Amino acid sequence: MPPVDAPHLALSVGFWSDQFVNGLTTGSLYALIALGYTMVYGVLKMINFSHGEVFMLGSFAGYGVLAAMGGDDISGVMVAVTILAALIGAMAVSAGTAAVVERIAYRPLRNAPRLAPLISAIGVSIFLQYLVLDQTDARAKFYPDIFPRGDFSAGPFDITYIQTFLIASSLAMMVFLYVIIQRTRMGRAIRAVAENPANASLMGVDVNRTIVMVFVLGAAMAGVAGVLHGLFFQTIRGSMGFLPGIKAFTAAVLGGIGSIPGAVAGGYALGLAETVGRELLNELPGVDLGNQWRDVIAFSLLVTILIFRPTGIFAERASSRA
Amino acid sequence: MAAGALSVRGLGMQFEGLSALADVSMEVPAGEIHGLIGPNGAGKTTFFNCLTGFYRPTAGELWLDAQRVDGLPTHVLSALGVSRTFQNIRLFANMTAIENVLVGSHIHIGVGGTDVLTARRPSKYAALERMLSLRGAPRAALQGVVELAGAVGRPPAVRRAEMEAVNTARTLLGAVGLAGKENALARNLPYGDQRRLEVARALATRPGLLLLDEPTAGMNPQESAAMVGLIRRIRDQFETTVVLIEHQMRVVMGVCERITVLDYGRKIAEGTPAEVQRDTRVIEAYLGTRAVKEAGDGSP
Amino acid sequence: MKRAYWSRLHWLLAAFALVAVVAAACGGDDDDDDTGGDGGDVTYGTAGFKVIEIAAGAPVKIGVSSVTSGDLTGLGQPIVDAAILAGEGKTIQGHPIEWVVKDDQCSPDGGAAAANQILQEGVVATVGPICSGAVVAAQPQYEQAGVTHVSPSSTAHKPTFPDRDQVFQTFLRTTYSDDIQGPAQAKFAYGTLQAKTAYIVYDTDAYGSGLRDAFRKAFEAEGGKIVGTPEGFEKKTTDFKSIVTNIQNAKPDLVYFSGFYAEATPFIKQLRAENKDVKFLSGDGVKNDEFTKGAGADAEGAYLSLPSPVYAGDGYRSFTELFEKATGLKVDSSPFVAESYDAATVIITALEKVAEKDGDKLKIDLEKLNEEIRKVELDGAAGKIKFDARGDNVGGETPVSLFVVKNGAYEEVKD
Amino acid sequence: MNPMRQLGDSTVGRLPGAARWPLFLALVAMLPFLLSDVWIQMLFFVGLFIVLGLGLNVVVGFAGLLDLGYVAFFAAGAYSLGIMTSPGSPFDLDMNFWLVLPLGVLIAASFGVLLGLPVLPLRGDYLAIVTLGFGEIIRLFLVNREDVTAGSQGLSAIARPEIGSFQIETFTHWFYFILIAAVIVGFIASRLRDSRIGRAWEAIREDEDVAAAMGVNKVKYKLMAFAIGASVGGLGGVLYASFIGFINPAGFSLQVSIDVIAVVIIGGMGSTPGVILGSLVLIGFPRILQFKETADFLGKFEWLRDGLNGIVAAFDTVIPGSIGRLPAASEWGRELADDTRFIIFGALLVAIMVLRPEGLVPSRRRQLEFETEDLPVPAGGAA
Repeated sequence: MPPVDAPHLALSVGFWSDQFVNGLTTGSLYALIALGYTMVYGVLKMINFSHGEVFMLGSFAGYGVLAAMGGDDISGVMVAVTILAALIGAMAVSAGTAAVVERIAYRPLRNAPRLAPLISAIGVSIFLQYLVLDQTDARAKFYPDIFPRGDFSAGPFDITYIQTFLIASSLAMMVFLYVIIQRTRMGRAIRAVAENPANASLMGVDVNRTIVMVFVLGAAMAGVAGVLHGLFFQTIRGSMGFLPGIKAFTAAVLGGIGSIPGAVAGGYALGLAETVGRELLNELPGVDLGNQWRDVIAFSLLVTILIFRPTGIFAERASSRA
Repeated sequence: MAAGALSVRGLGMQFEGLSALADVSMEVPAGEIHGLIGPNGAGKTTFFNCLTGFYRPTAGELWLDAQRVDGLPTHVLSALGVSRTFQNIRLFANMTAIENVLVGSHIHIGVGGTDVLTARRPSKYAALERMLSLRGAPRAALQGVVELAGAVGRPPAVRRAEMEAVNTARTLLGAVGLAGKENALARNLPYGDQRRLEVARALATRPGLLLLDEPTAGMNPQESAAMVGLIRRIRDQFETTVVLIEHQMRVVMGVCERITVLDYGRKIAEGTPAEVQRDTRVIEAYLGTRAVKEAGDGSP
Repeated sequence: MKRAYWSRLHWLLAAFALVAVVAAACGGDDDDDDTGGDGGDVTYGTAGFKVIEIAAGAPVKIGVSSVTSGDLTGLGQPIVDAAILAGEGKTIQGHPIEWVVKDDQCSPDGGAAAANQILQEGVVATVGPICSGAVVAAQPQYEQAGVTHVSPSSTAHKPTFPDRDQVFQTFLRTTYSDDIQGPAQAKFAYGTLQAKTAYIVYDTDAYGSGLRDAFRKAFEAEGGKIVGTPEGFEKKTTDFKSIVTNIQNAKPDLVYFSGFYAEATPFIKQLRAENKDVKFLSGDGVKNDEFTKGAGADAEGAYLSLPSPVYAGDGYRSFTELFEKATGLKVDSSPFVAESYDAATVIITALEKVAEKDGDKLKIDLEKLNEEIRKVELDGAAGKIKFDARGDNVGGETPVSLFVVKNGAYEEVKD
Repeated sequence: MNPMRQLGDSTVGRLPGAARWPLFLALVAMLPFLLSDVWIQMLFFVGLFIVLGLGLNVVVGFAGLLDLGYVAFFAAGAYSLGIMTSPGSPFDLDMNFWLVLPLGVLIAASFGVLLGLPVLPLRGDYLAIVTLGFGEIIRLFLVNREDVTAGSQGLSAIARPEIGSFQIETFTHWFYFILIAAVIVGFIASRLRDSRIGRAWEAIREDEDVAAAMGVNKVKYKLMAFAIGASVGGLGGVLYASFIGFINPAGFSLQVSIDVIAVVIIGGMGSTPGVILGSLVLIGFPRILQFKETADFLGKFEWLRDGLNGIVAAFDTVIPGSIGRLPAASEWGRELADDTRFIIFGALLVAIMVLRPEGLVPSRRRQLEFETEDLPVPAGGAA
């Protein structure tokens, strides 16, 4: 489609701040999902291709909980209670799926050539996606519209309640995860296994259990992202996992795969690149990129980063690339 | 290829702030068998990795005869005559013995493939340079097409080259004592044979400088003695300079004409075996606090 | 000698590349624009009509090419069910009707494969394919076999204005093409809604981009102005926030959405969260109950068009009753089911006239069947049906009807 | 299998082996006389995926590079033909099929080189993801650069090949056409595998650092593998576009890449019979399930369905309404070919990786037949 309106847009401060908030919102979701990729990669040096589907299952689990607790009729205090229940339900389902998948499809391949687990993961991804498509007759489901509307204003920024909730809860989850990794016994075990599984096992760490924990923690984050996605964008379907999955992987790579703060930073960076970045490109003369080029931006970023700086733009030390 | 002289000037290698090699200089004249010894973690294998382009040295220069070679890609170094074996045997496990050797003679099987010699030492912006190197693309593409056409069409010249390579490979296998085992998968060979196969593969590249990383590791005294004989024979027969890392002092003293001693990434001594044995710093490094540990480990 | 040989090859390659570049550059500027909507001069290709004989007691076979697997099953299966309903309790001179249902996966190679399977079974006509991509890929095969195929839901420009010179004689459709819906929407937007500027949001697939082109052309012809960059989205997109911000910035009178309800629902929710006033107009891909149910209060005031007259006739009422009883689905929630019922009805009606008894056998001349189907005029479940020479349905006097969402229900708008 | 088989000393080696392929091909060439059009059309697609599989096999099986964006090259070939021959193309060049065929292959190959040049130094899984991203970029480009590709509206009436006045038109013609293409590609692939180049690929796959230390230019040979794979992908694309006559971007999704990868992996990486079997299982079988013949055949198992439904009914009386009944036996094929197909497909990929990573028909480990007085050849397990 050729450009229509040559000087692109008369841009205001409000426009940019709105796009910034949009970028942050999307970025929060990418960041949450990216955590799962980055943790698994950090420990197993493996791209868990099915992580996007784990996210999708979380979304459906949350939907199930919300629907069971009354759907559109929920109001008042019950809104908070149900959302909490949905989050917990989603975390449980996602984590459970990831644990089972790890046991069946990944653990037997731990010493196989590097490509074997990747292909197995693609298989899992297809399996889960079509299982859900089959169960839902490939129809979209709509999250109940129960979240209170309205927005906060701070200077040029207008942030709706739901956006605030989404950004805040994803940040909270990330901090929670960071504390687990840095401060608990389990976190130490995870870091030890990531450093060197053989040594960790010599030091008495149960490597298998730790790896399952890594999958479970990452999946729980993806489950939360699934519910937040549902609450915010409202439409969910069996095939929804692929694109956010691959973009979250991009985010993880962007931030330096293997690094937890990196995944978070990468998520926000990608979210902003897709929104603010695209509009900035549109400010260039002769450039007029519609929304349809958004994914191209994300994929180009992925390709470029992997080629020129496979350690990520935020990683200060060159290590995790094997 | 005639034996090559190696000159190392102020070589240094740092990993994330950790210094593995610092200011190492040495001269190995053509045709010498040179030993490289030192306690575990002294930087011997790192030194080899720098020499073969696995690592890019962070300081210093490497010269092979009259050419500066540090920072060149591995395959170019190989083409220039640097070949090696590995401490923890790295054969192509799922290929047969003769195929392993044939890979070694890769660039000597004639179809195209001369471009390796013109490769430049890359700077910091390697990825960018790869994009810019497109100027040479038409020639490279043409060479590629020639090579592919040769492989598919298999004209007499290519057949001849292959047959020659096969014959050479057989000779090499015979020379290291693997005659009759051409078709065995590398991973099915006994340990000693695997070591010898690595040597044959390294020789197939027609090296001017052969780097042997603990060639007798894990061998019994008889096998070790045979390896010593083999190393001497190789030097004489194939006209190559040999640098070897070795832990068994009997081997080192028996075969090496000169020895360099590394400790904590620095050169602490150099000289003939007799000189080195008398050097106090060497004795200290070996018999000092870590001597007990060394003995306990055996040869790693 | 070797050197000379290779350098010659070198030149040959270079010359080859040059030819390619020049050829590409030359071809660049002549643009053929065949988007004219006239059904005027039409030349047909050669269709391979045959005469089919059906043995005593054997069924008359009719094909159905639709989607019965994957993402679009929800669209395809009700269309199959509706077509089959049209044959319920009917026989062709005592011969039962058998439906040959094949999955075309809504894709070109699926369409071609399904066509082949359907044709192999000796069908006399086919309902479908339902997706334009599958139609275009399958048309040559049906044409070659002389089997008339009536699509209930392919709305693209291409099936009746093919890239090749001749029009396909065996293709017809009971739905209306984008070339009719787009202009009607534009007229409604510019005239009735008084929208002088419009912002376009479209699904990048064949349906979305096709309708977008039809609307845009007509809207600009009316005198309207498209503002901002037309924003495309891939199917399954849920995040429209960035587009909404751009809409806010461009301040259009109207947002034109060319796509399906699954994306329209999150889109309008995100739009209304920021902007309560801008008018929203969309087409048949959105107008169904899933949209009003999913978007709830945010759907209020949305304008939607359907490329068919308002369903009101007896045909519609009886079909609705039949369909809802048989499938448990609401007619309004499944697009193109009435058209599918009509497509099957058209075929059966023509069959009844054309089929000839020959002893205890039944003879069906496919050429006569094609002629008869083209001549059919019918008050169907989706309105009046009459075909033009290209196979487009021109039966409806006001073939496009417009609705506004009020209190969660669709209410017709008359201009 | 071995580098030297055709070279001099081993013509005596295995005559039956040498005769196996011609015999197989002769049998395959008879198929059009035995089967109806529907089957031949199915076999065309099987053949197409054999061609694609053989091409990708060079990249994945020989050189060990996982390419998840193979569809990009397939699309490059298909759109080369589409854009240059379709009357609906924005350029309307109306070129001849035979002219575009090499051009399409060349264009696809240059895509391969252009992509490969920067990404090949990357390892395994990173390469997989970059190629996946590249494949998606190409698809999005096809969708959105409507001024070049006609976008989602697609290109139809694409040229078909003519030889003199003879037009390749019927399914049977196409069947032989794709058969010839597959034989040529298979021949080239096997010649390459048995050459110095193939050995270099194998060495890179085994241990690329050591391969480099032995003088193998990693980037060059990876690039070569990529270019060969891409050319074959392009060839497949040209043939596909011409056969089907109509292309639009929806046909060039990630699913195609995954299908081809699966064909290679399920059959057995590096193995030609593996690719053939993989294509039959993954591409042919789901189509066969939908055929009338299959329905007729399964219809004979109505008794089995009755029996099973009896068991189901028994359960149902214990827990009412818990499970549905099985559909008619003749419908089983179709039911299986619907969504269940992908569920099985996913599970199959996992199962193969976990239980039999070498594939169903692994490439037999080269057993060199040198005429040397010989140690017994060790039992060659596959990689």
